[in-house]
Amino acid sequence: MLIQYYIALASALFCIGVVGVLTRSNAIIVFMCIELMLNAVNLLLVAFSKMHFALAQTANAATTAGTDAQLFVFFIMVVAAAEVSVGLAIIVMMYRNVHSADINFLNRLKN
Amino acid sequence: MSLAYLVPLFPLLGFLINGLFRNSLSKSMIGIIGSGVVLASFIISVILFFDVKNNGGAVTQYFNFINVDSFKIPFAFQIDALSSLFLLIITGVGFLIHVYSTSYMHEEPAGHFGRYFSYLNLFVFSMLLLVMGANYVIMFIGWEGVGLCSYLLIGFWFKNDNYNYAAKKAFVMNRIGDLGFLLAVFWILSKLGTANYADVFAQTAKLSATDITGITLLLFVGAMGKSAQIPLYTWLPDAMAGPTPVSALIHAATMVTAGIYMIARSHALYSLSDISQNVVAIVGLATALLAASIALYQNDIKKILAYSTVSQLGFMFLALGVGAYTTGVFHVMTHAFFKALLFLGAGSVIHAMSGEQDITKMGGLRKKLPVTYWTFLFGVLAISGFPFTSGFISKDEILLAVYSYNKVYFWIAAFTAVLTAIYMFRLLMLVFFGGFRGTQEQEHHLHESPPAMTIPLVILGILSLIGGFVQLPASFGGHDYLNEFLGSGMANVPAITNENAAAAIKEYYLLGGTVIGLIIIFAATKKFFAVDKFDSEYTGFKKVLANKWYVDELYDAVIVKPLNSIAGFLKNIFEKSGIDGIVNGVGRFVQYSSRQLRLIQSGQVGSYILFMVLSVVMLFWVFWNQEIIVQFLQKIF
Amino acid sequence: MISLLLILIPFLTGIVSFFLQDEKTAKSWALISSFFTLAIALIGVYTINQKNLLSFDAEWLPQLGSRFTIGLDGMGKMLCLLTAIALPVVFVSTYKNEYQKPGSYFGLMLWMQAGLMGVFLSMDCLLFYFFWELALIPAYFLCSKWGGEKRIAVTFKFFIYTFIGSLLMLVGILYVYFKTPDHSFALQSFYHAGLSVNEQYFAFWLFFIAFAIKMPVFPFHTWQPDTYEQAPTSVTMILSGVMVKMGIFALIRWLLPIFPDAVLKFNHFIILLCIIGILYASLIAIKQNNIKRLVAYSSIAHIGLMCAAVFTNQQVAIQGVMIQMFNHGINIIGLWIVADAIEKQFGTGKFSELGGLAQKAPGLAILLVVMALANIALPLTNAFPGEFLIFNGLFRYNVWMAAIAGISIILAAVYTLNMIQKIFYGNTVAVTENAHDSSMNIKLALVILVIIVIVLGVYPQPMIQLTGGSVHTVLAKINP
Amino acid sequence: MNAIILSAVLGAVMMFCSFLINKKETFRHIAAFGLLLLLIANVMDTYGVIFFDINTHGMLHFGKFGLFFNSIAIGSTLIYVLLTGKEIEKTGKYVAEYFVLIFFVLCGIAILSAYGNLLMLFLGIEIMSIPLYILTGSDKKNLKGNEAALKYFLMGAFSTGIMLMGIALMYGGTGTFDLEVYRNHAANGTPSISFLEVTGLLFLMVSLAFKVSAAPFHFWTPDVYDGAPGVFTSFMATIVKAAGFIAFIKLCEIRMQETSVDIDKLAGVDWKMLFALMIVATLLVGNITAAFQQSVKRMLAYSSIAQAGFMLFALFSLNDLAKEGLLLYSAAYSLATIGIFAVLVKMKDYTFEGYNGLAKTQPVLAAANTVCLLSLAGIPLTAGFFAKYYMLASVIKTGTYTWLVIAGVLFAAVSVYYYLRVIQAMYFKEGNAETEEITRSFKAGLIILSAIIILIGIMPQYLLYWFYF
Amino acid sequence: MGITEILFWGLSGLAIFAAIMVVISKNPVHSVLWLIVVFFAISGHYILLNAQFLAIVNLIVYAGAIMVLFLFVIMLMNPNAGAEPQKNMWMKFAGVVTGGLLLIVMISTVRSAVDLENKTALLNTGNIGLIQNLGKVLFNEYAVPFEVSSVLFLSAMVGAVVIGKKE
Repeated sequence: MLIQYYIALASALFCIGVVGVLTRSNAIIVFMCIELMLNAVNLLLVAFSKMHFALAQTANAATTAGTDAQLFVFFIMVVAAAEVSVGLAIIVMMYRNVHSADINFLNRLKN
Repeated sequence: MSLAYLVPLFPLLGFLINGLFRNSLSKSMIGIIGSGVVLASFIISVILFFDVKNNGGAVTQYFNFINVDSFKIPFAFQIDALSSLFLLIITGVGFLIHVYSTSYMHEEPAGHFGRYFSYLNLFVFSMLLLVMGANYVIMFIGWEGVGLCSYLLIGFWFKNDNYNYAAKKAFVMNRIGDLGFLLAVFWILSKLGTANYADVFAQTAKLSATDITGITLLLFVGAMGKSAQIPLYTWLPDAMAGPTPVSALIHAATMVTAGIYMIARSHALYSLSDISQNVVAIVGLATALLAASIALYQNDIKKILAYSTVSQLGFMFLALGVGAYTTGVFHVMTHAFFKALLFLGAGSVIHAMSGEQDITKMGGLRKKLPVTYWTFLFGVLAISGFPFTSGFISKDEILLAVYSYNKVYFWIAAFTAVLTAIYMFRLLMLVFFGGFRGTQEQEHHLHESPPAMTIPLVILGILSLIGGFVQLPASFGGHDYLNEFLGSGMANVPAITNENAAAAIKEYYLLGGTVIGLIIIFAATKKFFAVDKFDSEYTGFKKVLANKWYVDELYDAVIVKPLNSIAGFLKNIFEKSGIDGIVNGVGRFVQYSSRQLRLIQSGQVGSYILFMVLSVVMLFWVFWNQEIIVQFLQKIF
Repeated sequence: MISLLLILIPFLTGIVSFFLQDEKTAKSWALISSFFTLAIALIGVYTINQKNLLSFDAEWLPQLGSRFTIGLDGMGKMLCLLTAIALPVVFVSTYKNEYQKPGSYFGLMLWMQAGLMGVFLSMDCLLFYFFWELALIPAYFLCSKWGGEKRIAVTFKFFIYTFIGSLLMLVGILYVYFKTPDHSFALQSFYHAGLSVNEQYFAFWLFFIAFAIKMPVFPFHTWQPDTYEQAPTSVTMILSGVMVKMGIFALIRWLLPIFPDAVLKFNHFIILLCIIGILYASLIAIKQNNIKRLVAYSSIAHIGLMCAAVFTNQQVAIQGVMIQMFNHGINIIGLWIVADAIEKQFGTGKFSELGGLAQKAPGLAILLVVMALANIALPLTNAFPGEFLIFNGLFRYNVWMAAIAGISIILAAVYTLNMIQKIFYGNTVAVTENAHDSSMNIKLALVILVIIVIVLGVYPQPMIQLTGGSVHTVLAKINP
Repeated sequence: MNAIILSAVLGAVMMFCSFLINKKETFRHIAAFGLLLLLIANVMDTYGVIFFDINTHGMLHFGKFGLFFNSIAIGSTLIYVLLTGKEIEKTGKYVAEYFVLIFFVLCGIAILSAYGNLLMLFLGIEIMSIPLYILTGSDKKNLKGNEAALKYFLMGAFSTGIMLMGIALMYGGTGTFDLEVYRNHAANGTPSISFLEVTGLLFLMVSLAFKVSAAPFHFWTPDVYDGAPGVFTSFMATIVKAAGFIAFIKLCEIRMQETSVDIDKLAGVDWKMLFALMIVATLLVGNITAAFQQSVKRMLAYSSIAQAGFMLFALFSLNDLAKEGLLLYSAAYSLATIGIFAVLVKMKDYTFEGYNGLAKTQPVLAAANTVCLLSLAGIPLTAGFFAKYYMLASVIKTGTYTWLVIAGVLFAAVSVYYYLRVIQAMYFKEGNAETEEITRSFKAGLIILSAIIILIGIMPQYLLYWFYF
Repeated sequence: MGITEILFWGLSGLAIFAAIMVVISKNPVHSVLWLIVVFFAISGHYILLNAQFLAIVNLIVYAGAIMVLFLFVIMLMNPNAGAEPQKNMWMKFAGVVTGGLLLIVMISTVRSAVDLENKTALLNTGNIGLIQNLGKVLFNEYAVPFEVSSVLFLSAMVGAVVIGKKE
């Protein structure tokens, strides 16, 4: 499958995530959209890994090119999980204080 | 010659002593010191004079004043015929006036008395520097020095603001002249690399015609300022604010003749430029005429004398302009005698009238003040050129010179001479003849002045009668000693000599003319002005003359007022709103943009991220089209 | 060695002074220190330069190619002498003034002196920049702590203005630095930096603007009158008497030799600017109603004249500037002393509220008159030889410019005499009704200055000889 | 390596302390001691004494540059803890945990200063950021704190997304995450520049620009610095930001020095111009906006953006001067800012009015604060001057974009404007500023701090001496 | 058009559709569910790309753990609170436009990328995505990051405690 398709797909997902971040104001959903972006990246990485694998394979059959990308994806997931725990904790903390998960609800810091 | 430095030194000492200890010394002491130092330098001047007469002039150098690569300016004195003559005039007349002052200024409290004499001594010092200096720079030092002293002395009674204005006016107008002088000096220095008279005149060949004309004209500008010629003459009449002896010394006898001295000194340059000579002549003539015309309808005794001074100075410049340098100098001398005399006489009158200066309020003083009257009469005769008085001899020598130079000039000059006689006799009549027009108590203590004042009068009177004989034309069996004496000092100038027959005939015409003219004038003025009542309501042209042709008003409107308004504009609008406005504007702009810029920080995560993404997009765009931007930037920077 | 002392003495005594609480002690301490410095400076002026004696050189920033190199040449000697004279005179004349926190006040004053000395001494460009700032910062604190009521804003403007200038200069310095063959800040390597003509044209302005703001020349002058008016007078004296000379000094020491081509290209424009400034300032001075502002503007005019002369590229003119720097410093300090005395006594410097002082304070009057006459460069006062030479050079450069600039001589007479008349002549008014002559210390200070004025006016030759050498070195750079 | 492992271990140790010990002060002392150990360990590392010799397979490269920076970061952290440790205790009840997080941040910094692989860059950034999210929100009842934490977290996560996209694209272009390969690739294979790689670099640049708060990705900075507890703001604004720059410059080195604009041959692109624009924007936003702030804390937040603008000069001109300068700058800037914040957190009122007349009530604080402010303003005789000096010099050395330098100095002049406002308030305005009680040791600390700043300012050669590698 | 192509297009379509739903659905719970759908689709892609390990991990970690965590939190703050106050229209519009612009930019960049000419991602075959390979590499070259990530977890843990724990 041509790599451009994957890139296009990933970019699409990525941008949808961006749009979500920009349009929604519920902290959780915004955060979810960010996760979406990360997943788009993951997909792209895997696609690339296979692309490079394909390229390298023509040179020597026993190549393991592209492994690192998949491992990178793995690490992204790891980090994402950690981030989620912290992020949700922060959101919950705010919710406790103001009983809202709206990112624009608190607006003391400006100018 | 070795004594030369003493001449200015004495007055300097006098200045220092009187200046520093003016409060501790007694008046008499101050007077003695003040006059003594001048007497001392007079004596030395006499010695120097005869020294020069016997074995020529010389230059003595003392130290390097300014000494840079491109030129050297020594502090040196030059004693030759010209300067030694001026030394005599300055110190001699100066001494008499000092003596006169001791009693004239006697009412002043000790402190001011001392101040007065210290100024006077300082003046003599600077004047001596002026004439003794061996180069233009030293002359300039004296030149500005005398200006300063005249400023100080005009504003001597500094409580009166008008006097201060007069003083300031005098100084500023002099400064205008000084600028010209200074530029001339720079010109000389930049061309010749020296300002010493000897070297400059020796190298005139190096100077192009334009150089010479430019230099001489600029020098003449300086002379205009100092010697009160058109257009810079208006300060001199106002300068009468000063004490009368000051007017006699500075504004009649010595300082105002500095211009003549300077041109006579640099005759070597002037005689090389017809243009400037002509200019000098015309300006002198015009000034003489203008001043004389104004003097006709003045009522302030000192003002009249002031204008007559201006007019006489005009005569001198005329003489210089037509190339009769020695004659000019000769007239300086005679003028010093009779004008000083007249001023001192006027002073004596004012003294007697307890401060009154308006001649319409005087009259019939000849009985009350005999000495003053007689001496004053001598003065009047001299200035109006009564035969064989000093004035007659010098003036008709001028007229002769002018006649041989340009007929038109001659007739105008002659007419001016007549005017001179008229206003002088008018003055004489109004003051000493007719009935007294002043108040009772003025009349009550009218009295002859003390000897300290009368003796100088007498001396000067005699001088102004016989002082001219040093130059008595051969036609009257005399011989022009002075011309010879000066001529020896003045290289390459043909001394105007009256030894030929043609000149002799003219002499007789003039003699006749003058005698007749004077008699008519005497009669006329006696008829009109020797009266008991005199109303000074002038109308029509007389009014114009009485108001001095409105020259002061003209200057005020053309120069002073515009300058003031420009300065005001610059100060209040251009500086404040213009330049400073821009500077502060930058600061204000920063504040304003800060206030606007911080609104972008809306505090909403959404908008922040929006901006971020937008700028990412922008970044990509810039990135892929950056050759455009690079070119753009290169265009700017 | 001597040069090092000139910097160290004020600096160290300054540090000590910060810990002095008592007014008297602080004053006398500062006075002693300044007199000591003066003594050293005099020794410095009269010692023939053996390397080890006058100059000092030490490792400083080897990585940046900058050494702690200071030395006294003719020009440096003269200006250090000026600085050394200025401080004691100022201290004496303001001896009776009260200050809160006197310790810090005098400490900062001494630091300022150290900075000034450093500027005049440093033979290394980075060092020069350091001292340039070191002189500025104490001035900032002095003005905004001890100044008049509008002090903070005014001083702020002053600081920012000059700081922009010096930052631009820093850029210029670095720019030249990277062009020097041996990547060093030393004076000599800067002189031999192989700058192409275009590079010169560019870097020239970076330097010139800094100096122009410092001097200041029109149109960068607007900070000056306000600052002079608001700053405590003793600081104003230093600012106008010495600090503005930093600008001119820097022109001669750094700008001319480093950018000869640029100088030859731009000098016409700059001289024109200066002459406009001269007339402009003189005209404004005529309209001033406040002695301090008047002196400030007259100073602008004089500085403009000097700046113009520097760019005439005439030996005479630069020689004139050299001695004029010193003399102008002396004169203007004298004028400030009088201004201060008047303000202290009557609480106002407005002419309209003063008058007739000559009757009440003859001593002060005479001293002021002498100072004023020196300010208008009357012959036999110290300013005459300087201005004579300056105008002479200007005349050689261009007749008309000289003539136009010469008008300032007349205008100077006008405003100076105005001041004398309005303050000292005429009849006394309410304020001056029961005025008394100024106190001994002020008179003393003024007398000292007057003596300098007269002596240098009658016999300026030694000064000329002192600085002659520097002029030659500079001009040798411009037109080899 | 020492630094990374030791800091992680120390973090763990602090964790255990948190429930073994219950005297707050001891945490501070342990932390200080730990930092000292860390510093020593790192210095030893610099001179070749490596405790743990691990084959990192090119994941980490320990160069002198990074290690020097570690020393600076750890050292400043030490000073920071010594000066403001007390305040940390006042923030909340999890004192030990705060120190734990600080140690973890240091660990992340150590990774960033040595990463040789984009994966490590990613991990380092995350390890550095996540604790900061928490520290920002550590004052839980404070709504400003909450808001700041939320904003910081969301935007941080977003930038992580961008960064990952960048990394992915770079991988797509090159097939590797290894910086070495990139560098060689840049060295020998310039013509074969890959669109994906460049695009990825752009994304990476954006995300790192976000971390160092360079305009137009600075928006989080003022709010977060303002909302976070003062102590932690000081930590974030100094050490962390500097670390961001170190990571950035290491990245820039791989191929961003290319300046040939030749699109059709795809042979390189003018990164310098991008940086130039970014620098101007950053200086503009930072300085201009700071000029009108009312709260000193917020002003400092903006000024930190402005300072970032100056540090960006180093990324613009990637030469030796730039790297040395960056070290010097981060040292000078960290010291000064820590000092200012140390004073700030003692103030009762964070507005400019709050500082009025501080010179009378607390002369020592005022003096130290003045020195720090002057240093930030880059006045000679303070460390800040040489920092700025290096930045300007590095750009001028490149010989291009001199207008950028001029713009820089003009903005520096603007910065003087708002720094002097504080000095004016302290010295020239009337009023009596209220502070919490000031201990002797605190004053002593401040004095030492300002002494160091001035010492570096007068004779930096002793510091510079180490930087020449 | 083989089975893989069909699967590819199907999954892609599903992913995009679900992603859009995530963004536009009002109720947070729904968007969570839609997000899970996206993850499944992406896992499908992984399987297509023969990266089984990641496919599984993706399901377990994301769809399993993380999403559940999200759900918990949403439940914890009662769902109808999710009915968020409408952001102003302008903001929404701007957001969409900007996102679109970003997409255009990225796509155009990729399209103009000559060096991607006919490069393909290998489907179905290629065993680098298998655990034994990944594991080998992970515990050799990637040991250091693996260890380092523990620090990340520690800090996350501490953070969660510090922030989350009730006083």
